[in-house]
Amino acid sequence: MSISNLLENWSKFRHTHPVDDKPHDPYKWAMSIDLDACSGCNACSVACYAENNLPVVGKEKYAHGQVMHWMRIEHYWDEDVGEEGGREFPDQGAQFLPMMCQQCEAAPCETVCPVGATNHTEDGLNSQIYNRCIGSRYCSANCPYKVRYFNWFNYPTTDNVWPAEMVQQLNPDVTVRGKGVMEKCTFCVQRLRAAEVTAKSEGRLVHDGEVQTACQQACPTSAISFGNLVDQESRVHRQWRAQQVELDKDKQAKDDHEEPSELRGYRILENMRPYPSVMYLERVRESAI
Amino acid sequence: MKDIREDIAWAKINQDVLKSLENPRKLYWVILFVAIAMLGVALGCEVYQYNVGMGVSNMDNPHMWGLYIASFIFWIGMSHSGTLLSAILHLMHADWRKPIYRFAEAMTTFSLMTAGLFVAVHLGRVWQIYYALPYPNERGAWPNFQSPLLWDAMAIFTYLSSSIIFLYVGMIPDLAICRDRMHEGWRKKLYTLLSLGWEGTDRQWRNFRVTYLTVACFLIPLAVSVHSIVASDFGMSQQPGWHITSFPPYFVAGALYSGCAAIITLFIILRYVFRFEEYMTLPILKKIVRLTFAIAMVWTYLNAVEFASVWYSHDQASKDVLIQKASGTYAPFWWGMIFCGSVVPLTLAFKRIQTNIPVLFAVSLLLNLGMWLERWMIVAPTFSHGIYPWTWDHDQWPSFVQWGMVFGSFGWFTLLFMVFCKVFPSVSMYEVKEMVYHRSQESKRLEETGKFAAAGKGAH
Amino acid sequence: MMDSGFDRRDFLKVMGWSGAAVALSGCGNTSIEDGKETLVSYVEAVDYQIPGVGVYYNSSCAQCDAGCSINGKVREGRVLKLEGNPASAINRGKMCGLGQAGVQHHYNPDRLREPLLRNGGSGETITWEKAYALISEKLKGVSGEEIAFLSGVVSGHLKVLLGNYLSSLGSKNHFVYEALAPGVVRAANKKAYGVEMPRYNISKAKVVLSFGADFLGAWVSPVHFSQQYAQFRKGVDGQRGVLIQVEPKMTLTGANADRWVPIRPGTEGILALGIINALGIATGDIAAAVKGYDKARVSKETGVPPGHIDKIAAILKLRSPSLVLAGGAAEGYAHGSQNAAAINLLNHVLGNVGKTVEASAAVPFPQMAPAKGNTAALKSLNDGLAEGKYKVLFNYAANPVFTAPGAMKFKDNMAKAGFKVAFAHYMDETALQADLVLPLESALEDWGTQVPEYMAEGAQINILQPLMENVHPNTRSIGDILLALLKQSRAEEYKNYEDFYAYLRSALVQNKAALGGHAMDEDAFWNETLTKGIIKLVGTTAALSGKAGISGLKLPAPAEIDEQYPLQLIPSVNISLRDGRHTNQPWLQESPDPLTTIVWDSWMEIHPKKAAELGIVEGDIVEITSRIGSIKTQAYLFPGIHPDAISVPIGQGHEAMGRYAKGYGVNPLKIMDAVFDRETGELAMHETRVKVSKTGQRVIVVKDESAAGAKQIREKIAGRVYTDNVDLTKEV
Amino acid sequence: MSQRHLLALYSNFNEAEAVVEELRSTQIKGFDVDKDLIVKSPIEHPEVEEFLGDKPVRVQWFTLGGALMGGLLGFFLISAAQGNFYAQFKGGKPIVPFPPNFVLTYEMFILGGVFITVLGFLICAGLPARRSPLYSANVSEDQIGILVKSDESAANTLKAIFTKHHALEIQEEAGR
Repeated sequence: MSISNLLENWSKFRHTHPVDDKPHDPYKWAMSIDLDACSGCNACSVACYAENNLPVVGKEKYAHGQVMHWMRIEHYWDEDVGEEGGREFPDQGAQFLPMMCQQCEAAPCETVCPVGATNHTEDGLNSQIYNRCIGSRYCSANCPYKVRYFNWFNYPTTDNVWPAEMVQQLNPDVTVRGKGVMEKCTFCVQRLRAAEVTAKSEGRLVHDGEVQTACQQACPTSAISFGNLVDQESRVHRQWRAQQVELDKDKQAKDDHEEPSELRGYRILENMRPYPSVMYLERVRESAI
Repeated sequence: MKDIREDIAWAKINQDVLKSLENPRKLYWVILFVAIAMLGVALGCEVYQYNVGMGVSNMDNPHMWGLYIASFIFWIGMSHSGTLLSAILHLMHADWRKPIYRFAEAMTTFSLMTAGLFVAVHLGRVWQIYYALPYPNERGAWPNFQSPLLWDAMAIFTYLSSSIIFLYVGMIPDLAICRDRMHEGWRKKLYTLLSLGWEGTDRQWRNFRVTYLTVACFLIPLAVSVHSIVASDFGMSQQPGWHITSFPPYFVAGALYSGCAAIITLFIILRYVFRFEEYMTLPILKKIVRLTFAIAMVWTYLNAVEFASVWYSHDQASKDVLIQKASGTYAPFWWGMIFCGSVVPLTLAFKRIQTNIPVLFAVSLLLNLGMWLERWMIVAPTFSHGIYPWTWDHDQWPSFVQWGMVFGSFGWFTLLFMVFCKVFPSVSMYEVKEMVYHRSQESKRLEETGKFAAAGKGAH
Repeated sequence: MMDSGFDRRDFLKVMGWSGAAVALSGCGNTSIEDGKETLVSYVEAVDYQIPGVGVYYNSSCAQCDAGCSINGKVREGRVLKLEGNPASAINRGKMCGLGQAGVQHHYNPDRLREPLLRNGGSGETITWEKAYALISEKLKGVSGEEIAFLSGVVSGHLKVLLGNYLSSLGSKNHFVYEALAPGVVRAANKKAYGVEMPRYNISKAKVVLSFGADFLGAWVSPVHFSQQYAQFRKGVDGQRGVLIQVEPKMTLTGANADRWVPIRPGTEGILALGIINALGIATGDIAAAVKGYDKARVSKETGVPPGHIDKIAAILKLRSPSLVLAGGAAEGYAHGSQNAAAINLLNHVLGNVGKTVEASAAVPFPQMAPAKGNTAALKSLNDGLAEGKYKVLFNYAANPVFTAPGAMKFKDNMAKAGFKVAFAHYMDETALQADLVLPLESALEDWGTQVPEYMAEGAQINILQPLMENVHPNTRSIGDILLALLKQSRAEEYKNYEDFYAYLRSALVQNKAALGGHAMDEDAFWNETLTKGIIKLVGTTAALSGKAGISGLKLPAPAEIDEQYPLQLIPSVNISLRDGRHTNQPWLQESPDPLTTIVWDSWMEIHPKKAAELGIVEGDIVEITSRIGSIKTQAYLFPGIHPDAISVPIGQGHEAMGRYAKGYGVNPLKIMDAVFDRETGELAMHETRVKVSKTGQRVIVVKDESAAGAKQIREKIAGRVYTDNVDLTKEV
Repeated sequence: MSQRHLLALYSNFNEAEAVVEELRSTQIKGFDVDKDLIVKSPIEHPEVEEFLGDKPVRVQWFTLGGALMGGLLGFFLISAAQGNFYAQFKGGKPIVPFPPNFVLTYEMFILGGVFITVLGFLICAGLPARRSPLYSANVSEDQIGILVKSDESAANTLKAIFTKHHALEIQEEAGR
């Protein structure tokens, strides 16, 4: 049975999923983040803590780099600020960057997991199966963005992480992870699944705006948009198209043009070919001032 | 500087080696006790880490891997020289390997077993380690065959089982000697069982010879593949400092290097503890030392090639990692590695040092230290200076748990090794006999043809 | 949403009860006390509850005073997560991190659970009846003059009830204290525009010039301003909005500016006048008055390069309308009012008044309008306490022992009051000094109405309703408490109101015609109100009446460098910790400060140049000494601060309050001088001068950014384009 | 007819060789030199094989079979495991990817080769073996033993030949 199945479905098993010959259908969840709008206020990060049962690790573990923020706000200063011979002040501000799992289409983390605990889903997510994970941490070692977080301790039983009262706040739709497993941003998969199931039971597809990620929902400047990249009408699809960013390219056609353009869309570390599902829009700074 | 006497009585060979199974020097017991104590430290650390979580090792994001993986590579690497001595030199008919290959082969086996433990120690959920084993299971989920870690597991399993088989098969004639010579008791029963009724008949010897040669032929590519696969754990990733073309040969050279250094250390210890002065002779030591020197230079070259190719490439990320290795937090260790791995072996070029046991002992320990540092310097700096700048230069220092585990692994290895040497003949008796027989035949032949005076004498 | 006549309290009780039971099965992380809880099968489901399906209730956020409306997700009787209510004009479905953490206030393990009476050094648990009786007893024979009620911002029906209670006691001593209130700006606005808080229409402006107003971070109504900011960046007429921020210490808004202009602390007004001069469009006495503020002088006094002044003037002239804001960094001086007046004058000169500075709507019930807090109130209370004027002191929603400047010695003065009652959520520093501490319900358990000070569009009354049953059964609503106390003297008047809920309902229902429900019957109106969580009103709009006057505007020359205390201390406002009342919410403690990414601690920001001068490196523990005292904290080298200033965030350094707050960091207010604005009497937050010395200790700063200092060196991580011509309105 | 075992011990290979030569050249009834002669030695000695004549070794065939089987099984079992159970979608990679499977096939090739070679060795060498009727512990030390099996009648002839070549010791035992 097994060999015959193998031979009969050989071509199916030899598909390179999914970047070239097998496009996603009917869903491909993707995001775009407008860095010009992002003010770096951290609301998304806190919303993520609330939605996804992230433990607060405390000062000591934070100092050890064991923090669990799936969504972190990074800021970058201009290189010459504060350097010798450089500018004295960062007088063009900081550059904030919300960074979470980029849900790569060809994720470097997926192939290296020895037990297959992280896989690609049909709707284009990079999934993490907590109870399959044995904690080899190879995925994180191989993640170019370093957005995977490991449960170094058993947070549910750690003092002051979730005291008895705070347990009641935990989202029952999301697992509370025990020690020794890897975790990361899921694009709020619990919300996606609920929306997909509802849509399916009503015999339709999820329409744009029906489902929001927690970070998107909270973002005070609406810098984050999220949706189905397959859906031609979705805001995300229109944004990607308008910015001429294509999912399965490691270099966008527009990047070859020399002349300055108004297109701001780019993906981080695109040249390493992870084909991330998050497009960022460059921050704009006025040159007249 | 005397080599093994060609006219040594074969009965004396048996007698001397079998004596090692019964009354070693007192130092043996001291070593055994220390090894057990060291192992106890590691056990304590593991119990603590198992109960509290991996966090007690001070690993963090992004430092996902630490000393465990470094030591894992170290121990895997150490195993390679056993194969070098038993298989490669066997194919080349280098007869001087014969008195020492047995313990080298045992070293292979036990260092692989030590390396395997580090895999378990490293896992966040070691109690689920069976998820990584490829066996038909009710979960319907197989491990991910695409993961270099699984290749690792497979390669190590193949290597370990083949090494054990090779060690055992090669030991059967000696086990028969033990069976014949040992007084009654559990040992006799053990040897009787293990020697499989070996009587040295012509049919047995004939098949034995072919089998030994065939397995040796398999072991050589296997050994190379094992460390290449360990190299691919790193080479297959996209991380700067790991994604380097020369990694597989570099790893293999490093493996042989650290193995040879370990052989020198163990040679000196065994020679003293089991009174093997007559078999583990200085000319043999000298040959190993020269071999080590040669491999050290190969390793140095490959190291230089790695630096050069990184330097010459346009891969700025890899370049940064290299610069950071030489000037960042890890600089003392990185330079320590260069010193121990490339400068210290230069002393081995001096004839007087090649047979100076105390100096060699110290040098071999330094080489081993250098090679351990090398593994650490492969693993750690990439984590603190990867592609993504947000996580750069975040300080991380392994906790006592990690150090304790590394410390204890030496105890575990020593314990296994020392027990082995006490239970099984660590010098191959039948092969030493073969060696002296062939040598005496050769000198006889030379004498007969009158060339003895011209060529033979100088050899010893 | 609900059948009419259904009693919501009962409904919630049912939900709450089942919530406690079902919570057991909800997550894998529940502790079960043997024999105390019952395993309830989902087969016996409770009415109005579908296991696994969340219900949503609208309410209002009480984490700060901006008045955002929230939408709480409730599952199995437990509130899980707060989202913004999209119907609110203020936050339009959005939430800040501080608001999200409201659930952590609600479920906080350190909340007070029982009324406590001081018994020597410790608290003794008493019953509510005893507590009320005690208050009644202590008030006996005390004249209204001798009673003081200190509170934070109160509005809506609670404010009405509180007013009634005070009048029943014959007291007029209601002190509304808000540690971080824009008190000076309100006064200056009143003068310049005729209203204390006009509506700043950021989205309409093409240029925003902000003098230290951290409107994206912690100023007035940050979530609302953030949305406006996003629109402003998209631009009007194809012209992307340009933000210029002038302040000595970079705030979150400063970090988002196109040009951040570091200025010598206290000279903001001089720069404003300098810009007016550079604009050259002012006429009459204004032109005459600013004549002296030529570029060379302004540049010398403010430290802003002349080129910048030109550029700012040019862009303001070119792109209209613009908006000029005066914020915390400009007002925190003895001459703060002058600074704010000069800055507001700029709006007049640029013709922004009426365009981007608009009249704001107000709720047509003045008695419900918020009692605005300020720091002048604290001063007069403190003076009164020092004189021993007050025999009974009530405290609600303020923590002056923590937030009052050290120079005021508030704690010592408070001890002089005879009997101190604190209505509190936590055993915070002030509650710790009280004689009687009464535990309050959280905002997610309480009923109430809220009138935001800053109205976005039209006027609105926010409804506060319980999202779940009390986590701690013996906590009470502040409304219920005030009603109970009120009944002590005016039982007859209030006998119809069983509790605050009844009072609130009848008050709103009686006015339903004025509240847009004239066509509905009472229950329908009430249900509609609760469903929406907001009552939107047309509101009254007070026309802007102020005029551009320069009379009385006198800016002092920049202060001389004090040899002994050469640095200016800027107690900065952290966007999530604010005045420190939320420090015990662990999400906020672990939410990195956006600019330094430091968590769980205080730090001193110092410019690298100054630090090099003093030999300070990152992580050095430094001692910051003012005339009042000294604090020790870690140094963080931060290029976004003027070299003459150092900055320590407010909010840390709690000595009480709870496990997540106590013992972390230091409180810079402890070493603050009591200097006041000359006109308004508001506390001048930035007038403390300090010296900094190393202690020799060094720590590793606990922060999220890399030690390399968060610079992208190789790859394009956070992209940025420079352009003066981009049309973002065309984008999707 | 009853059979008898004889074991003669010699101190060096030359003597043993001479004995075998003589046995081969002498026609003894009831004794077949190719079938009934076993030489036992303490070391592996190529000359013994030479003077005993060409005897085939078949271990290599096991090796070939084992290695091929290991490799094929490796590839197909792994591919089948990937295809037949929960599919593990990896972004950018097929479900049955060749490069990793080849690595594992290579390892399985060696594993099969080694295991089956050793199995072949045990089969070809007849191990584990019951102890032969006559054995001297000296064989495992330094003496060469020649074990013969013959008819009762030939025993004396054989003994004579053994003695002639300076046998150190001759053991005999009545056969079954």
